[in-house]
Amino acid sequence: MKKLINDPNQVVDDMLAGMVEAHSDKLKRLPDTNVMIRKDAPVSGKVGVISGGGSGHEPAHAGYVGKGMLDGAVCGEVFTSPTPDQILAAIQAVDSGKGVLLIIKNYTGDMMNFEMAAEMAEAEGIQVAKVVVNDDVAVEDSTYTTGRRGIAGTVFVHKIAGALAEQGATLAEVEAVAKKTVENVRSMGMALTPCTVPAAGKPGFELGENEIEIGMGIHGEPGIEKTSIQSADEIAQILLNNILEDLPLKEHDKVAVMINGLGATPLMELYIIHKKVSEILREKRIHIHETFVGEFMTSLEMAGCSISLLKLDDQLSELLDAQADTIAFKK
Amino acid sequence: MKKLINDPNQVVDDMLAGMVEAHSDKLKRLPDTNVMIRKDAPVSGKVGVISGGGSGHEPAHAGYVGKGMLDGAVCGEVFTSPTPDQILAAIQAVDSGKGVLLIIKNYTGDMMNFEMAAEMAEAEGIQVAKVVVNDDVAVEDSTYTTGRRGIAGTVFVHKIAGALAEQGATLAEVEAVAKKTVENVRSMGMALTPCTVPAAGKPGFELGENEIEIGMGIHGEPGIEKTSIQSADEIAQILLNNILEDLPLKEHDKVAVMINGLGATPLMELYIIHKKVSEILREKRIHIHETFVGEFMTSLEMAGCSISLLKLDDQLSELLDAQADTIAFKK
Amino acid sequence: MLWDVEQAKKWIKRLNDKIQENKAYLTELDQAIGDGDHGLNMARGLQEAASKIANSHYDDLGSLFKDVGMTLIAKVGGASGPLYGTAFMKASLVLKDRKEADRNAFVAAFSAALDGLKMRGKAQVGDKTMIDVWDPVIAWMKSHETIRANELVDLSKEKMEDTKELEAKKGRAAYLGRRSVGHLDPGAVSSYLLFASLAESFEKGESAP
Amino acid sequence: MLWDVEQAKKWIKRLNDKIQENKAYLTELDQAIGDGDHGLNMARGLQEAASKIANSHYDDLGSLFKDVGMTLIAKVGGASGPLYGTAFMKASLVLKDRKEADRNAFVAAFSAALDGLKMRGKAQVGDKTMIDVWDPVIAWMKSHETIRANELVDLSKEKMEDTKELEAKKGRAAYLGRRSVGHLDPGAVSSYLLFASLAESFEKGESAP
Ligand SMILES: Nc1ncnc2c1ncn2[C@@H]1O[C@H](COP(=O)(O)OP(=O)(O)O)[C@@H](O)[C@H]1O
Ligand SMILES: Nc1ncnc2c1ncn2[C@@H]1O[C@H](COP(=O)(O)OP(=O)(O)O)[C@@H](O)[C@H]1O
Ligand SMILES: [Mg+2]
Ligand SMILES: [Mg+2]
Ligand SMILES: [Mg+2]
Ligand SMILES: [Mg+2]
Repeated sequence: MKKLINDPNQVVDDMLAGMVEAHSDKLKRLPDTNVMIRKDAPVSGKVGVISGGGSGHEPAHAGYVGKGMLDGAVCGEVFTSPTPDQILAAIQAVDSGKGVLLIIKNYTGDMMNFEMAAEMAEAEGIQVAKVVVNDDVAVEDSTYTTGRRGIAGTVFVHKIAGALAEQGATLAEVEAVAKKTVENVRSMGMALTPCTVPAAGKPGFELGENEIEIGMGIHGEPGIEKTSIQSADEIAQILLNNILEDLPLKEHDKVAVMINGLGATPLMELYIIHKKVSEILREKRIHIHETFVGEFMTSLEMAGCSISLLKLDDQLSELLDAQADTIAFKK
Repeated sequence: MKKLINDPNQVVDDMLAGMVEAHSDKLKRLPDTNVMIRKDAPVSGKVGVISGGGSGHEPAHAGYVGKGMLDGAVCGEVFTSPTPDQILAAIQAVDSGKGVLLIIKNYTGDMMNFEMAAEMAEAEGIQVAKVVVNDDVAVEDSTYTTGRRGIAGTVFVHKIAGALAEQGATLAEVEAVAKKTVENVRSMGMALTPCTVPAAGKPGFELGENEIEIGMGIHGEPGIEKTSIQSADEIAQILLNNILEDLPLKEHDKVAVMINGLGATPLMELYIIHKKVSEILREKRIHIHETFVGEFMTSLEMAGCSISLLKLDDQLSELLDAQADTIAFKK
Repeated sequence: MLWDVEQAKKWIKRLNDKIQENKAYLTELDQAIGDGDHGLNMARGLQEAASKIANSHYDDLGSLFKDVGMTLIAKVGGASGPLYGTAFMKASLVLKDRKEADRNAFVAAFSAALDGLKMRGKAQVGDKTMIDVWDPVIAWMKSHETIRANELVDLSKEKMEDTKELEAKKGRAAYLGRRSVGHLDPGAVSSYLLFASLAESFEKGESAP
Repeated sequence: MLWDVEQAKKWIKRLNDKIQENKAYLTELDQAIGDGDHGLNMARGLQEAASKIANSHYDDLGSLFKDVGMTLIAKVGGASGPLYGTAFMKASLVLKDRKEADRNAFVAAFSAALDGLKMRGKAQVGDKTMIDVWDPVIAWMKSHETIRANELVDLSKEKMEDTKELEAKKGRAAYLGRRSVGHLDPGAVSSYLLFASLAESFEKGESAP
């Protein structure tokens, strides 16, 4: 394992320290926690919006803290949900009295920790709402199991809920638009190489010289199947087919597209993927309102990508277009 | 070689096609070239600012085309300087009559191709000025040899020259501020892993399981020395020491810092590097005006980083802070 | 025989030792069908819990269990933190104000712990989680007047091993569907270590309740 | 003997074949002390140049050389594009309106090409560049009444091999300083291929001027 780190057990702390140094104009860190909040939190008259999860997905989630997006990000250990005490501290810090929305990715650990924190906050008289993101079509959607994972599409939920909150909407309104976003966003990823949790010291899985994993999760969880390497066009087609099967779109529908790198994928390759994605959507006469290409929800140094599609109506596209001023997302 | 590509010989063309699809609001591609220009080029009353070089450094250079930065980016083959005809086409396309500044990284190939293009443009009556960026302190500075390479510090030159051009300054003024930026910027990089030029099909160099290269260039050119892996703090110290030896700073001097990822380095690691960089600068009572952490000048899927320091005076910091609206750099 | 604060402390110390020993193993198991942090999570949390209680004085079992539960909730994270944390918290309610536990109180505490696990995780027996160890072990405790160390370790080991052939329905391994078959569930293994260290402490004459 | 358009065409075809054959080798050499694209650059450019002239009719050597030069400038890129491109352009001025070249015209053309290389790249003999092949080869041409194929190939090979022990002062390898010693200069090798294919075409009875 070759990484630019000091102590494998201190990576989150060191990262957050560096982040605060770099962006002290936008962010502050709650003392003795791994919680990053807006410099001006709590913003009075505004619903607080919080997200978080394991670290290793940077710029998610602290990169989205700022005007028009998140008020707080709770940063767990690498790939490990943060604990309820930390989430509670974040809720307390960003609540201005209008309540707080928790944007949770659908993983058992995140669900349980955020729920426990929500219960504690409610016991203190803070209004809390929760929205669960489960955009990953690589996983079967079933109420009998854990259900689908939340991956890169979560960033759209941050953006849209954050934009409405910034406008002074109520907690119920912000929750409703976040849920609408979740209902309209689908994603799927794939990996070329594995990644190594620093404290684990070795890769979470292995891929052969010519092997790729279709449907890869953002924690190195195995996907749908291992296949041999294919062309960018074929890969784009596979991912998009799976998405479109699940999110039926008709001619003249409007979408936002995210081509997300998992950490070690050159931008060049993401644009090559997008070439095919835009071709396919054009053929289907689906209108791309905006395209986001870059690293939004990574998986340490994994090579690979995910594609997300968000079906837009007027409200969603307006909120997507609204001003945002965060480290990793500016509009 | 596992990459998200179609044909190794078509990567630049495919990438630019995807880029235009994704950012047609900001960019257009000159027909039958690999030149990307501002949607609204030529901007009347404004000096044109052009940069470029080999591809594989994305978001450089097309990612910096837009309001407040570049008017055009000339994209060569991977790691190969673009040819004079392409550069000439870019010059012709962005010149509004006020002349064009070429921002060239100091590589023999770039120097010769841009010079030939400049001669051709001048022969057509277009005013052309050139500024050569050579910020890499890993290379000995000597007039008897090729001299220093241009690396990530180039992005500061784009930003500052672009900001002054946007204000309507003359070619001589834009050239002067670009030169001042070059004089005040220093960088140095290091690599953890090599990268593979798609058409070459195998890595440009090799690094052992525990080996790193200090002073690595952005084309996989070997650096100062191979050493065994060290802590992030030690690496930050080595790079910064080399920079500070060459760019003497005194107490209360003001700098901008760039912690640049080479393509496969997680943001987490870049922030860990910055933790130490900010510590060292604080000890020396050097004031950080702004910090940029991310991927600005990459080297395909190389893992590693570079540090750049730009010494600021009032003019430079004002221009650095000025508005910019490009794909990869927004202010 | 009665189970007191000293014995509970020794158990947690033993459990922590076992978890530290098996940190890499648990992580490897989680790499195969999860995200490769189970050993790291458990090791971090139990280290904290063990040093917390080593440095504290407790008048009753309830406050000791509460400290362990709170520490696990705050330090483990992931899925296992809320689960194990809740288990200890629920047990602490039963053990409140008790200087020592007899068999009935002991079984009631572990039974409350299992209820906590089920309430928190909503998993059923057969879903390939730690429940597949806890549920049969607690049932066996309830139906046996004497908790014999060797029987406890054998049963929990057997149930842990049985998770190998299950298809995961809950937790991160559920994303794998059929591909989860053939791998042990990491949480079942850490639960086995929990019961095995309990059995060991009984054997070492630290006495069973 | 006279060197005419047909012979020049055959030479360029031969040179292209050699470059395509050695594409991976030239790239490997450039990976060691440069950025690993020399083979790709030369192969791209010469392929274009070869097909350009194969499909065109030329009345004089000058226009053939000009087409080769322009194509190399527009298609090779990097350092080698402007260098080889300028060399052919400068030679084309000497060969303007000439249907064929006698020894003197031939040498004058190659001599102009060398001047072009020096003007463009500002490298000296000993800087570990293609100049280390071109300069001595042109000097030898100038001082020998007959250009013998075997001597041409031997000399250019020897000079190419001599670059191995040099420390680079120009081009990308210069960044390496002392570490560049022990590696052949890629551009010196492609220049050797240029002269070797010239020698071969003389041998094949395509005649030397
Ligand atoms: N719903 C659940 N109910 C009971 N146990 C569960 C549940 N979900 C997960 N687990 C247990 O948690 C273990 C994984 O813990 P850990 O790796 O620490 O958390 P995470 O999955 O968040 O990374 C699994 O092996 C399983 O035994
Ligand atoms: N200043 C120079 N003068 C003459 N030849 C040079 C000069 N700089 C570089 N070269 C030649 O160019 C070769 C490298 O070409 P190439 O790899 O295609 O370009 P780049 O270095 O831009 O990647 C070197 O091996 C050397 O022979
Ligand atoms: Mg986890
Ligand atoms: Mg090159
Ligand atoms: Mg896990
Ligand atoms: Mg080269």
